[in-house]
Amino acid sequence: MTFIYLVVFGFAATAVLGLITSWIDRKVTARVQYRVGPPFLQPFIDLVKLLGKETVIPSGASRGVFLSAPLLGLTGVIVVSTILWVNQFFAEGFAGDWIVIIYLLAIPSLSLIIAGFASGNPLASLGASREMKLVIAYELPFILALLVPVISANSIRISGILEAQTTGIFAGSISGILAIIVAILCVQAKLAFVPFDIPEAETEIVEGPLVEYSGPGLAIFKLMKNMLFFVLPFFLIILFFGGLRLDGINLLWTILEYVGIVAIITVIRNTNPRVRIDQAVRFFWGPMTLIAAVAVILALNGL
Amino acid sequence: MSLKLKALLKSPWVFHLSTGSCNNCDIETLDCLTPRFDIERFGMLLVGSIKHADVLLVSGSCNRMSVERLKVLWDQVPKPCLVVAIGTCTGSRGLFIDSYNCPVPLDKIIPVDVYIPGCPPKPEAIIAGAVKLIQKVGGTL
Amino acid sequence: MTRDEVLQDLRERFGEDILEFTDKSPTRVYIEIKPESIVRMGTYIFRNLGARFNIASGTDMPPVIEILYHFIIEDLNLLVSLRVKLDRENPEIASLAKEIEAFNWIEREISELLGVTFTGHPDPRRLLLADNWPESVYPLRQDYVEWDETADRTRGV
Amino acid sequence: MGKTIIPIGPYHPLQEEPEFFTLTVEGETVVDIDMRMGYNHRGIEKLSEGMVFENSTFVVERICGICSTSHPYAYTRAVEDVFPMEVSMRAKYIRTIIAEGERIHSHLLWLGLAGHFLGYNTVYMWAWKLREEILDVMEILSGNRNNYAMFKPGGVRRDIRAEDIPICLKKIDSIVPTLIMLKKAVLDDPVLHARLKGVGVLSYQDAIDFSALGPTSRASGVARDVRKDSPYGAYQEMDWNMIVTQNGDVFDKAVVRILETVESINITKYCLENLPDGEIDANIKDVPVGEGIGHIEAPRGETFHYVKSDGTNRPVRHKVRAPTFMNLPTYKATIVGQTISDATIILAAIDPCYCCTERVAVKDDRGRMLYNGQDLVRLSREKTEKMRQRMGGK
Repeated sequence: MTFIYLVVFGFAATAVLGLITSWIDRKVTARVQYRVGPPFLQPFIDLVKLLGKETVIPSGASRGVFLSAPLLGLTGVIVVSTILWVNQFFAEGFAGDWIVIIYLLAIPSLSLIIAGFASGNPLASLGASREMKLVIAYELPFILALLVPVISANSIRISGILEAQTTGIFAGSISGILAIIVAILCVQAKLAFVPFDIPEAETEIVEGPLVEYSGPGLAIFKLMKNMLFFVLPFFLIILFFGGLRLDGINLLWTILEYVGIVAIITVIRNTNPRVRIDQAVRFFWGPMTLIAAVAVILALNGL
Repeated sequence: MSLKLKALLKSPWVFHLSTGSCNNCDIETLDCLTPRFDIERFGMLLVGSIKHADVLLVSGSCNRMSVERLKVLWDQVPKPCLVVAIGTCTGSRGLFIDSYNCPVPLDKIIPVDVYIPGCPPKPEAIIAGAVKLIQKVGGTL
Repeated sequence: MTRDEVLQDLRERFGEDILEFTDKSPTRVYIEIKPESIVRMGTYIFRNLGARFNIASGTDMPPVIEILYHFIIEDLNLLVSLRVKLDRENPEIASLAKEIEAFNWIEREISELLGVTFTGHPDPRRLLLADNWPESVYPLRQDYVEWDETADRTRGV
Repeated sequence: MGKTIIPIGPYHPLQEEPEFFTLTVEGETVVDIDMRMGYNHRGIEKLSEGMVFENSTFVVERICGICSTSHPYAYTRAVEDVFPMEVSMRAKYIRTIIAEGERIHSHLLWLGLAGHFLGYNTVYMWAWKLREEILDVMEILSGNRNNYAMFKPGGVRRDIRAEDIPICLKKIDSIVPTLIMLKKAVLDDPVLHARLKGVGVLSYQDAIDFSALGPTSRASGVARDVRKDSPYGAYQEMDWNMIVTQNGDVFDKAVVRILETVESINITKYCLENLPDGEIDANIKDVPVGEGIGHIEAPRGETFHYVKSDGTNRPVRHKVRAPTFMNLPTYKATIVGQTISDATIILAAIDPCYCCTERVAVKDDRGRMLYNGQDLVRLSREKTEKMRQRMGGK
């Protein structure tokens, strides 16, 4: 049973939805820029193509680590999404699954760091060290923001948070709104989108950790990112909007919420230039942490 | 046609290489990305790393220094990879055929699949060239 | 200073260095000077007359190599070109690059393409030609011949 | 912290053209930089041997695609400095229109690329969308999107038809509102301010010492513009402002370029509306011995051409200096102490154009190589050789 959950929901459903999300992102980007944008199946075709390409292993790289890094990241995302799906539709999770998810969400970043250092390319290791700094920067406000629903629901289980929202979603409270703002900006950094695409800055360090990857390795990384692009908004919907509801009119609401979050992320990414790593660190440790802390305090007071 | 090839033709990621050009071909290539032409419609993307590329767009008249780099890059690119020669310079070296710094033509260095002549070719011509390339590899031309 | 004052000033200050003074048009003046006075005169025009350095251009005209240093005094719209003639067999001239940064690259370029030695240049490396380009082959000399046997000059397409 | 070497190039998404920079960094801070040129050096000189004065305009046009007006313009001015000839007012106006059209498209191109380097692709797409309209205007006027082939010594090659003018004016007018909106969006964006202000400062003294040109120098407070200092074309006929700012950072360089675009639009419109009647071409009568200098303000700064004639119909020497040749060395002065993230945008702020820098277009009539395999060219060459021998043989 666990295996079916892992393969069907954790991997297949998330991958498909993630690729669709990435299509939405590319299409919205294109529309903002007066372009037509790619056809609907484009992300799938890209993936198939990359899987069929040759893998070139750079001479300076440590072979084993270089090849296993993308798998590590993908595994992390699969486990996270399985927990979310299972909690949402099938069974109660285990105590403290919220904490486990937070930890597992760091694994994709970790895999990028490992990949960067294993590539043996100066640009890749520069990208890896930037990723490291960025992780340190956004983790604190991210966790504080996600703590708000835990406090409001008075439960550290995902199912508990979902249950507490049957009467009213957390996004309706002041603390919820503040936390969502912080969380979305942190998601932006987690996904490495402009303005926080510092580790992968294409025009500075040539996609950073991914510079040496080709073929299937790159495909898995791209897939990982796309799945993350689905999982993170999904997680936010569970925490702040009462989860996915598939009955009647609520289905429409769910889709609207989801597309709304994706669209906000895309619009932020298209209306800002990239910031410097020191500016990003200052931004997350300064105003973002402050707002998140205020949200936590408000939540403790039941607002 | 295998699925692999089909996917490749529907999502050619291009890497752009200038081997000593006057910039016009490069600018017109970039122009293909912009709103009026928008080659992302056909799944084409401009990538920054040679490792991600499926198509090499080469422009310029191959001078002594860039030729050395070109050979290195050609070894690095993951196969299958197609080569498009943009502009008159890559085809026949045009004005620069007798230059002391442009000793060999492009097709003696790496295999070229499609030539797009013009000085510079218009973006429409570049897109037409890309379509020809797809037809040629796909076997419908 | 007016145009006449500038020219008078140059004549007085560098009377011995000037070999020929050509007042070609209201905006162009060519002054041929001795090679050894280029640093003094170049720095004076650049620093004291507030001129901008346009560029230096070298020409191989056997039996000499001629280098022209072009300066423009923008307030007067006056282009002053200093002409020096060097021995083609052993062309050597003092470098201005250590005084003024703007001369750095052009001196490197002239030295690799025409084979002029700039004594005291802070960074006398190659600028344009490939690393496998042979020593003492200068493409801009009149007697340059193709040295690369692998070069393909067929017209092809 | 240890020092690492970070290569930029030769093939790097930052640049359309190949160039090799080696940054020595400590952590993220750049401590030294080395530049290696030569990836774009085509040595135009040896192959253009034997070109007559008129044909050389086509070679200099292909020095650089973006400056494909500046080089012919400077070259024709240099030739006109050698030859005694009068260029008609109409030709001057047409030249000014083409040159300013090129400045608009070049600055918009720069703005777009600068946005792209900052990851701000929306600016890139918007600026290039506007640029298409200008390219349309150029296509209407000259028949080409780039490489306009409008210039010849003594005048211009093509006339502007009266019925094209309203179409062009309409197209130019149509981009103004969007341009102003884009200008506001770029200049008032707080994130851009945070990213660009105080970054890559080129001090006034450095700008003087490096003889920096064009927007690079004007952003540092050095009021230097050939169009004002040494007027040519139709620039004296109208009022326009030289844009000078004081800070010398990347932001100011952007401000200079954006405001200049607006000025250029006004100049172009004035010229199109007030185009005088007259001939567009003056014939070359005889070729004197002598030398000439032509310099004009290209989008990136002053382009400088030097032509030497020995009385035959080909130049003995033709030296080209592109603005980037003087501007690129300033990179070293502006980058040390900055971070790698800023390195790219500082480089972009110079608007480097390597194909111009490495051109070395020197023409020389004593070589043995032929420009082109065409028999006609060879025949005319042999004829000229014979004539020259008859005249005393050089």
